[in-house]
Amino acid sequence: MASGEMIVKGGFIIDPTRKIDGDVGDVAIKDGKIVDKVSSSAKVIDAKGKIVMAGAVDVHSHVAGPKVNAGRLMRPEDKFISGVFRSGMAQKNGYRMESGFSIPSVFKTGYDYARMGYTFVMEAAMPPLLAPHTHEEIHDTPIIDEAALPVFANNWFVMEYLRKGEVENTASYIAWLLKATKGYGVKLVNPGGTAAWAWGLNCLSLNDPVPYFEITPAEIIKGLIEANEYLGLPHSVHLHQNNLGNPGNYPDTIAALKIAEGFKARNKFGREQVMHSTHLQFHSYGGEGWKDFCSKAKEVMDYVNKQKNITIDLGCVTLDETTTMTADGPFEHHLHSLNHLKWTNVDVEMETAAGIVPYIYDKNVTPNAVQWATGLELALFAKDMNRTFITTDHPNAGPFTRYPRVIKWLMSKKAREATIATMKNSDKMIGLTNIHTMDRELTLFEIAQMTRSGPAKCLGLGNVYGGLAPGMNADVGIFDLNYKNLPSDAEKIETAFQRAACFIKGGEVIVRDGEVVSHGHKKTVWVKVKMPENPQVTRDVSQAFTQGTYTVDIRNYPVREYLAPHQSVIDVNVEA
Amino acid sequence: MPKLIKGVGCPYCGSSCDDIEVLVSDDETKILEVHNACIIGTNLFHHANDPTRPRLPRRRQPDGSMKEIPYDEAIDYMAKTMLAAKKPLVYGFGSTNCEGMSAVARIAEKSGAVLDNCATICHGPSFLAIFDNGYPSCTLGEAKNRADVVVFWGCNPMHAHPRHTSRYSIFPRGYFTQKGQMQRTVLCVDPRETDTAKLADHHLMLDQGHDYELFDAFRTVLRGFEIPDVVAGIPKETIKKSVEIMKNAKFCMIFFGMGCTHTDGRNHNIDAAISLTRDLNTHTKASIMAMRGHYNIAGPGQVWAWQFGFPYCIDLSKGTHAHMNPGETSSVDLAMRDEVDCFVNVGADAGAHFPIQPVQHLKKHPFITVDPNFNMASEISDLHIPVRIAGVDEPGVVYRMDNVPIQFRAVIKGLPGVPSDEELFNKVYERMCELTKTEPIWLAAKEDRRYPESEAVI
Amino acid sequence: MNMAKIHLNMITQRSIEEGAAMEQGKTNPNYFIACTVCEMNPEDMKKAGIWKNTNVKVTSECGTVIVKAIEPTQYCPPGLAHIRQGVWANQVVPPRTQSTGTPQYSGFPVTIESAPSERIKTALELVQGAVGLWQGGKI
Amino acid sequence: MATVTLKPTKVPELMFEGYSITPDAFAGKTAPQIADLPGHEGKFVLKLGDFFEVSGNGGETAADTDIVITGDCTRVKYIGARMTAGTVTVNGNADMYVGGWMKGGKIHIKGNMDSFCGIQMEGGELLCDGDAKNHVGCAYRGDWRGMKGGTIRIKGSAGNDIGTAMLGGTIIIEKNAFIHVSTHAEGGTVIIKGDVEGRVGGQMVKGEMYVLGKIKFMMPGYQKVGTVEKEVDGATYTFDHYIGDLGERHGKSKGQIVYANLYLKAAA
Repeated sequence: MASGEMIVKGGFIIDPTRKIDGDVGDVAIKDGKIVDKVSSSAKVIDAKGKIVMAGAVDVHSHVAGPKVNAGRLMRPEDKFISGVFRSGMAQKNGYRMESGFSIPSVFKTGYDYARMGYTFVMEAAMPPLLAPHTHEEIHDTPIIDEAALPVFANNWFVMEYLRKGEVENTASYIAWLLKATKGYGVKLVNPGGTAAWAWGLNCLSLNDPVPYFEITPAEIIKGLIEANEYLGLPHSVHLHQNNLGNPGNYPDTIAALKIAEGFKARNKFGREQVMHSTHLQFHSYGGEGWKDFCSKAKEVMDYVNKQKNITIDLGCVTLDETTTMTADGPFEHHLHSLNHLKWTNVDVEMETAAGIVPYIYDKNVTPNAVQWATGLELALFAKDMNRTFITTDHPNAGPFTRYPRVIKWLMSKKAREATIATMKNSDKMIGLTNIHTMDRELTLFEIAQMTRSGPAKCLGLGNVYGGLAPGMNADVGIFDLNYKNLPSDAEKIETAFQRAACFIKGGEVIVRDGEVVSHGHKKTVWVKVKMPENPQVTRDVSQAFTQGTYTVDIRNYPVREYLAPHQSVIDVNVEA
Repeated sequence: MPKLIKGVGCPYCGSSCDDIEVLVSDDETKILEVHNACIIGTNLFHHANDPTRPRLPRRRQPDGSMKEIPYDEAIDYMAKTMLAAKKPLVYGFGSTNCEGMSAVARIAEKSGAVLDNCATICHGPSFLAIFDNGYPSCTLGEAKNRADVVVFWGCNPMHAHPRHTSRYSIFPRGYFTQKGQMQRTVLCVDPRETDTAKLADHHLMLDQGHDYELFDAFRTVLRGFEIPDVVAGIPKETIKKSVEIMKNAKFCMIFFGMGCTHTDGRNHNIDAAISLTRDLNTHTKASIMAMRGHYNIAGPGQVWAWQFGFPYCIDLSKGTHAHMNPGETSSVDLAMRDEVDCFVNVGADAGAHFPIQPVQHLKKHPFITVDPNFNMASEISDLHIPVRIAGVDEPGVVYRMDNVPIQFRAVIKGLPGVPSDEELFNKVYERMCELTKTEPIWLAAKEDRRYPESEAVI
Repeated sequence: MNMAKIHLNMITQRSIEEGAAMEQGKTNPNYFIACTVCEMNPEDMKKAGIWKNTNVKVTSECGTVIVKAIEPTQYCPPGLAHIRQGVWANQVVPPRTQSTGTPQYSGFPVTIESAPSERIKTALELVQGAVGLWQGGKI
Repeated sequence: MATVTLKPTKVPELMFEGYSITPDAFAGKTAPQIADLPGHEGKFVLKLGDFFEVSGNGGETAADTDIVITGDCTRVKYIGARMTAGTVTVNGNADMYVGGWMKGGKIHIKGNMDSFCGIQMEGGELLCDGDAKNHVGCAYRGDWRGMKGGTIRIKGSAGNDIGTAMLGGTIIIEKNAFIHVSTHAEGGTVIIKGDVEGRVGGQMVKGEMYVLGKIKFMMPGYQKVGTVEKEVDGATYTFDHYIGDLGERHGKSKGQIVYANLYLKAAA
């Protein structure tokens, strides 16, 4: 953490946490925090004519861990395509080598996020058994603060307890596993479906029973919401729904969202939602097949707009060649059978699975064009931008380095139309979506809600990230956009957000003129629940190891301290 | 009082058994007894007691003899030699922890080296197949808990992975396989009747080198087409019966080894095996796994993939980007083509395990070995730097053959003054930075490395 | 003296004897004992006039090595020979990789002939000898 | 037309990465400027002039530029890689990646070539009077998009992995090939005028193969469907027609399943 004083002077400040929208002002920094004022000897950073926002927060991104790395490993051509190396915005000497496009190396991941002014990234799926791997990668990722969500919804303990209706035991198990894996919260991926995949099956609807475990996806979702709120964790359950990616899946999506009805957030971290539904784009489709595959973003958002206790992120398709990867094992197998590209699968004993398939989102293929429109429509139909976050489900719908492009599309109808104009089947796509009729252009304030204040609050981190109020982390991004006079050429919006004019993290200047100038001080954030010991859960867990259902020793399972650098531990106290 | 340490990981084969119990002397300097390990693992732990283990670097003298030198001098020599070389080759890592692999990457980047590991002469072709065709795999617990059909293709775990069959694949009683071996049908495909083949229910003794054709026959039968009467020496009926067994499995697990990677076609044999596994998944559940050789040989593949995007054969000489193309950037090809001018052998024995000709080529240039023990490479090196033994007197993360990270612990105290791989490489890196007048880049790594003795958390 | 030769297909693979001995050290006598054997089918031995447990000379496209012919510890069909992986095997393994990086450790043609009076060299003698460092004497 | 002549003056100690040796890089440059073009030897960036004596200026465009290398380039990689037009002639051997990713123009190697020549080629002509090692006209590791167009003609023999993951274009091997022809291919044509050890068309989805000699080991996934007469490289032969790889997936066209075709010259 940098000591000393600094002042960001004269920029257009955009801070939804304080409802500041473009006022010209200063941001004062001392000892890594934002403060009311600093002395006249503070280092001055000129932000005149530029916008000033808090460091951005990514609520859902696959950046570290076994499946991300399996994706890197299986795709040499992601580094070297058609005889050309893709090291992107690579740094000059003095920095670690950068490589990869859709699944960048850890060094490139840290540098690229920093260049875009991101300060915190949530790794969206950590298989508990492989948690040391996830932490090793987080350890090697420069600059950005990171946390990881262990996956729970296909975990044998969870399914056993919930089948018997044992919410408290489920909660105790969650507490133990968060501690053992240094995890942040409760991730659900294709509840029940991934467990079924261990036998080559799936659960496409919420009421399909999970083989052997005699429980349904709906029961798993409901039970984990109850357990999450019993513990009062900073984040809500983080749900990747069943039936992802299939035509006509939107009624299942709304049915799953409805499970949240009647629950109220119970926590001390300012979080209001009880369910975060992630990459909603993949779950908002109509049609019976690929021929009439269409956007149902409006129908889904009509429901989301009414329900205050739900947050969502978009999962925007960016029309790139990318790499899909998810703990939704059966989906990846299905996808492979559609595009016949190489397929990697990793089933993890007792816990989860993962699949990886390269995918080319081709703007000239109508379903891909519809997916592109669907993601953007979700945002354009949203009423509360503080509950709607920008993601690409990196790298599934596109690499995170395309966030600036997504912002461009959201802020400029002209930019959207320009992209539509390049599509071979644009008329067809227009008929299957709403995008062409939508005139809405999001404001910078709304973008700040979607990338700063909103996700920070959703994660229960609203007191440290996502705003510029005194006391918060001194994470400040300065972007070369004139609030009073936005460029008519929307490309300039993309350029401005791609490379921050300046990015300060923890009071240190990390990026200047789009180039990384410091490695900063990254943190690993995790949640430690303090609660009375639950002898039943203790016994159940140790039996799974001693009786050999697991193939590792329990002593070697928990992530050791040294693997997680600069820990920032969030304590949660649960009374007996 | 001697101390019994439980849950110890075995630093020998890719099974990475972590149920070993080691009895160590009161002062934690001697290993007294080793329980649960196979004979190879047991010998490995006991070998760490060897009083002749090197404690100081040795530098070759003009008369051909070796002379002990201080570590600082060795570090200086290694830093200068690598910086001066046009293209150094850093190879090995069969017995190094991931912390060491991460640290060496910094040196390789700094000196514009090629970074390669033992996979290059072992399961490298499996990587090539994974690049081309993916890898539908699982953790070993899935095999143990579910697999009712197990296929060993070109591998011989009874010799190469002695406890694999009892811990994971043939004998253990898993959650859905309570009857253990009784519940499993075992197929073995091998040109010899190996000890693993003797354990199998069906042994397909194929003509050596024709695995690819046999895989193709399996796939053709699986799609309902006819095949010739005999393929690769195996009668059609045997092939059909084997395919039926695999297709009717609830969970079919295929393990493959050097019989696929060391023979004609190399990667294509595995590529075809992966295709077969994928095809089987339209009928049932099937999974495939490489029988990786060393306890942490999956480690460099993981560490370097997250750092550079490639698991092995990584040419960092351009400085701006990494380039990988086995056949060009692979150790043996680089050696045979005289494409490198400095060789660093780390935690492996290129002297014994490369064919002798590439060793002769590499020996034309400076040759450095970093290894806890004397071996063939150290005995032809210009410089041998001893380090601690990862998994014996040095803890760290290792990746089992199924890529499950296991946090190994140290069971005895390291020899005084002998650094870990990571410490050594960090010092070499610091020296390189001094020599080139550049700032070292540590990220979070160096300041945070400490290995607390952490016991069970439950 | 029998001048017969036999052409076989050679594979070099791991064995537990080799692994167990290697972990005692490559200069340990057990490593020598474990790795200096060529397993071949008795039929093939007969054809080439090789007595079991006597030394043979194995020649490949890239070198020769003296090892001891033994009956297979794991059944080897006629036509196939096996030297356990290690220093001796690697004197004859062709370094050609088919541009994959991995040498031809298994499946290469060799000629095997009886050489009862030839001496089996030690690991160190072979490796140091190959690079001009062998000074004789120590193991 | 302008001809630039490179006369080798020094054998590189390690391999020299001659990625600048293309008509595209030479076009519009004078001889001294060409001698100043970069190339790597290990981690060091050297100049073409360090290894070649350059005479003659480049033409205005790549198409107007002919490069003649008057001697041996056994230790020079990437000759003509990524070129789009013009010609390159080497009076000797060349190392890896000759004509890799090339889009147009013509390369003539009068000696032998090493591996990975014509890798992911898209167009143009690559002619080699001698032998080629492995991976002729193959894909880069992991890429499913192999050679897309153009012609590679090897007058001698080639090793393994010919046309792996090929999508289009033609590869002609006038003598023998070892193993793995058109593995994983989804298009293109490979013609082998001599014998092949085996593994012809494994995992192949679509495309054509012609073998005028013998195949020692046939893939079990190929089935003979008839005998046809076909013209190959200017001569007509009777072929046994096989389809396959029956073990692999196949698409449909107009309701018909499309297989890969192997034409093996019928025994006289």
